[in-house]
Amino acid sequence: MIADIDTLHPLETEGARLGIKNPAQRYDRQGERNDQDRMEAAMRAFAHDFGATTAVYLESCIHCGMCAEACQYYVQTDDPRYTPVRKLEPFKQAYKREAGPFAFFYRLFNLKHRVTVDELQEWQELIYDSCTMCGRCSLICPMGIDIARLVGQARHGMFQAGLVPHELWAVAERAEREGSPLGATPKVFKERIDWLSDEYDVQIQVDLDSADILVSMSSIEIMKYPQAIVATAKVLNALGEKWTIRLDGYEATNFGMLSGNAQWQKDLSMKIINAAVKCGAKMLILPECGHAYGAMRWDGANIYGKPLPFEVLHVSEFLARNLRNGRLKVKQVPKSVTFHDPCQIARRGGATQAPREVLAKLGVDLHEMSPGGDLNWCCGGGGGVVTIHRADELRYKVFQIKMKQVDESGAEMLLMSCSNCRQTFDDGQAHFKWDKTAHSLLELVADNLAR
Amino acid sequence: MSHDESIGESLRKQGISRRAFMKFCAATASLLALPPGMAKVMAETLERARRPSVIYLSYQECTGCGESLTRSFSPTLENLIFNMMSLDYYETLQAAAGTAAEAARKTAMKENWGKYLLVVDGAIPLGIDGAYCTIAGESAADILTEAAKGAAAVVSVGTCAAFGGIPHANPNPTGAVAVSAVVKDKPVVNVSGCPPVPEVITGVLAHYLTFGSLPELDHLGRPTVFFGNTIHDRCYRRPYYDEGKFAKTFDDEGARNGWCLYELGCKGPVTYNACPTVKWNQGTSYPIESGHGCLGCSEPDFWDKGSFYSALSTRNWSGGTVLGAAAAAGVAIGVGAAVVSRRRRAQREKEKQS
Amino acid sequence: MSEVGIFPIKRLDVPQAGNRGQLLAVVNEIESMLARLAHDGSSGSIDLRGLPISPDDRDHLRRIFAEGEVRAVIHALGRTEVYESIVRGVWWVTHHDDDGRIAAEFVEVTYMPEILKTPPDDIADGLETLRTQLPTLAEDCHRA
Amino acid sequence: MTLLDFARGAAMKWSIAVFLFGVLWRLVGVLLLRRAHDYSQSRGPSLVAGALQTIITRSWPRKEFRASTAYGVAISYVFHIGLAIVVFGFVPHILLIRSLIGIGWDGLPSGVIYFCSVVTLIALVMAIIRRLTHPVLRLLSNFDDYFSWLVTAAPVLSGLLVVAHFGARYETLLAVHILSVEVLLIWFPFGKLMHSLLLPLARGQTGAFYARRGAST
Repeated sequence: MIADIDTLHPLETEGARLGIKNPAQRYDRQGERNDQDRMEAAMRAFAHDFGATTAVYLESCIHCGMCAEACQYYVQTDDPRYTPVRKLEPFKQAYKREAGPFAFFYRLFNLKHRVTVDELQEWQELIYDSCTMCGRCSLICPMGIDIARLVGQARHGMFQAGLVPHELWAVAERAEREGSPLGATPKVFKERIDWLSDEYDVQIQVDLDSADILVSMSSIEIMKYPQAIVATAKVLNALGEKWTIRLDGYEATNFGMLSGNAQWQKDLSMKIINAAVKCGAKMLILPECGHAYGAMRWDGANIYGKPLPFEVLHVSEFLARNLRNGRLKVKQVPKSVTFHDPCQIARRGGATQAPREVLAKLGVDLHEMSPGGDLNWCCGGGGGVVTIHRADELRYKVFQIKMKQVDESGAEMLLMSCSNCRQTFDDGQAHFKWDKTAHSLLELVADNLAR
Repeated sequence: MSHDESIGESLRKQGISRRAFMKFCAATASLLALPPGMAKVMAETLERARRPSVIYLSYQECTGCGESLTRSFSPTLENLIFNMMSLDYYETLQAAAGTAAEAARKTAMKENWGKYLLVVDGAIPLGIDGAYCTIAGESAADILTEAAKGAAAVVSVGTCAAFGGIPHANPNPTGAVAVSAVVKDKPVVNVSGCPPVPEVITGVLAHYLTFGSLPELDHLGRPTVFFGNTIHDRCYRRPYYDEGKFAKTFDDEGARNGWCLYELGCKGPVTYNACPTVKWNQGTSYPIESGHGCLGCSEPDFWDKGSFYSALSTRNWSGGTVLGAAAAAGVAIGVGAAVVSRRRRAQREKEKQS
Repeated sequence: MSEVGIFPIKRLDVPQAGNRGQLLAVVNEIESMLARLAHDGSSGSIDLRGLPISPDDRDHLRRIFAEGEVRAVIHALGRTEVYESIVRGVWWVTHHDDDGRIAAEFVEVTYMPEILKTPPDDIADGLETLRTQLPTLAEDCHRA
Repeated sequence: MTLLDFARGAAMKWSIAVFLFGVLWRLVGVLLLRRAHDYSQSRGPSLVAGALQTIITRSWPRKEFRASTAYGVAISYVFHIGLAIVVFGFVPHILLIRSLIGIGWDGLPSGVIYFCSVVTLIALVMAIIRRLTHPVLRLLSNFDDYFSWLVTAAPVLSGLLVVAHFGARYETLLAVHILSVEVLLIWFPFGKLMHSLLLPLARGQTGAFYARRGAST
């Protein structure tokens, strides 16, 4: 099915995880440039983010170290290098020299030396491999510093310096070039849709000129969990909505954002926004993908430069709303279930209650993880980390927290509403030969629709 | 008066019994915080000692110190000490005047050269060559310098003599200085206070007579036995300080209850003197006991340390303008820093575009 | 409520802030002095002037060492009162000046306070005084 | 002029001037930087309420974090509360504050203050020991952390020495105590002590950020 996709950064299709093939040799400096050039580019990107909000955060840290206790990487390794706020060190250093109120003195007396390429190189692992931007640290910080957001900003400089882990850079580059990071080009997508509507006898609207609802998908779903497309269609058709998928704007993942390229982030988001505007959609449904929610629901309007002319809902929110108002009916599912909250949807997205409403309607016996909801532990695959091969060992270490949580919940079924989490779970399951399989909340609903 | 007879003989002549003398020694030893056994030693030593010559000079002063010292003229216990000395020159008390008085001083100095005790009260004006205070055509500084040459030791009585006191207070128009600023080569003991506690003066003299030396002194030249503790440490109102009970005004409930006067400006915590233990007027009371905070009169420059009625921990400066200017400058530079930072950012953006 | 001039005066029975810890220390010290006196006959003394104790505590001390069997008064530049307290061996010596104010005050732990003993020189004087009288007395007796 | 006169006079004036100057410089310099407008559709009812809520609730860790942070938080609480009691409860301090800004209040018994100072000092010592031994803190700490600790602990220690009359003459100790506070005032704007003023800002903007998203903080 995906035979004719681009081979510049070949996909790895065999494993449980979908991603770019592990390069034979590490190559984590993009482009042929001198160090000075890289530094200048990083500084320009950093400077872009030095607004008042960031400044207040960077001025406020009291080095109390509490964030370490919230971070899965520190908790699982006891390595102080993984202390979240320390991951910002070069960014902070640049701020003090370039933008802080005492920047003049920092430069004059060289109190904080210039950030060097070597430092950034060293920090590459900390900013990418060992941070999913899950935001637990942002919740423990007694000063209220939103460390996760700052890591996101720090990645901008890293990208401009050409210092991104290679696979993450490659998927982002593919997304920018092909419209999808993982080979789900419009052509591939269209083939999939045709095949799915045939196979499952479900009507999937494509490229309508006018629709109330625009549906976007994650390429992970398209390539690995195509059932999600079927499930979405089933639900929308059951509701009798006037909806569509548009091939000029369907890819909800945003590896531009995860890799740290603000321009690519914008390009990717604008495709969907333009598509929605074009078909006059009143609502955009985001797929089961965590960072897609952050990228569109919260960053979308800011990229657009004004409020979006449509509502943005995560599919779980959409389900909850329609179950609540009675338009959608489901059968009872007599099972015990535990739910994994995707960080970007729950903790950092604010849509924590929606899946619980859905689960309540399904009548399942919900066993919450401990801690669950807003303080749920990350699966370890977010923030693009799942794509980075050299981070695998570390990722498996932190995944053990997740396995323990799931096992301790004692539930029969493991649900989540993020396909990236889901592939991380699949990969972890394969690695540890674990007996728990991750399932999609959307698919469970679609499978149990009542007439 | 003969300097040859012993103190014991002299006292007997004045009808003072040995028991009376022992009583004096007991009281003095107590005053000097000597071990009680020392009273006996003191009595035996003084009994046989010669009466020393004392020359008492007064300069820029108010006679308060003299008043303090000689308030009572009957031979009481406190000033029995004067019966043990030969006070050969003291302008305030002596009968002689004019050239006769000066002659008495010169004679006493000559006869007891190197042995007499020089007591000084009042500050010494050095302005316009000492012309602000002259006696018989000689400046205070000159007389003092000459008198000090032949003295065994010098006792500066009162804060003016000890530290310059009120004449020295800002702006010090006469260039007044302490005795110790003029007398450099003789031991000087400072008995400060405005005026000093009389028993402190007699105590120092008794110590000198008994031991032939000056008592142990603190860094300001004051006898530690009297100036070793702060007023605050020995204050009977101290428990109220520790309990946090303070009089807020001079006639509030707290003042009537005898609470601590710290808030009313008492300088007790930084003032070293014997007031709370020796007290005044034969042990009647002392300022704090009478309801007024300590002024700190036994400390240098007590006159120039801000209001007597503002609490010790408060500021002793005014500087609204300085603070206002500092705040304004802070805001201005803050704005400047932000503007520079924004410009740098804009410039980076531009470079990025190009 | 009475008035002194224009100032209203309100009399309050305010207990002096006491410090019983100090009192206890003083009594303990007297106890050890007394023990020493009993053991090897050495006397001791406490100068009450130097004690930072409240008037209340002083009264309390007075009650513990209340007047016992012996009392003596010395007239020398003011009265000096000496008494042995009910705690025998503990003497209370108060020197007053001419105006009757207390000049010094001691608690002495001894067989007899020094001030009561006749100074040796006084004994010589006494002997002399007596001897000057003896010839006259002898003459008178003889005549009789 | 004695050391005490200097401490109560020129040193106090200029240290307060530096304090005001530096604090305003830093705050204004930070707050006047560009603040981007957020166009996303807010889920929360009130961003201000969210900001205020977080300013308060972030004062203690959420229950999930309590076990792992208890020791550090407890130490911080002890010395922060201790410092507050000592600074704002001791009568001589209150008198100083009143003489500076005209507002005063009743003080606490000195015994309470002494006790609190000792407890505060112990907590501060525990804090620095923790900083020197905990691998995370050791890695994070820089000059600012140690120096700020020093200028915070010094007034507490010197204050205790003043009341205990230990080590030097009272007025010298008092002068040293006042000077130690002045060093703190001078350092305040340039180091992490500024967190006391930045705290509501940082927490508030995070609170508003999360309130917009309808997420809990």
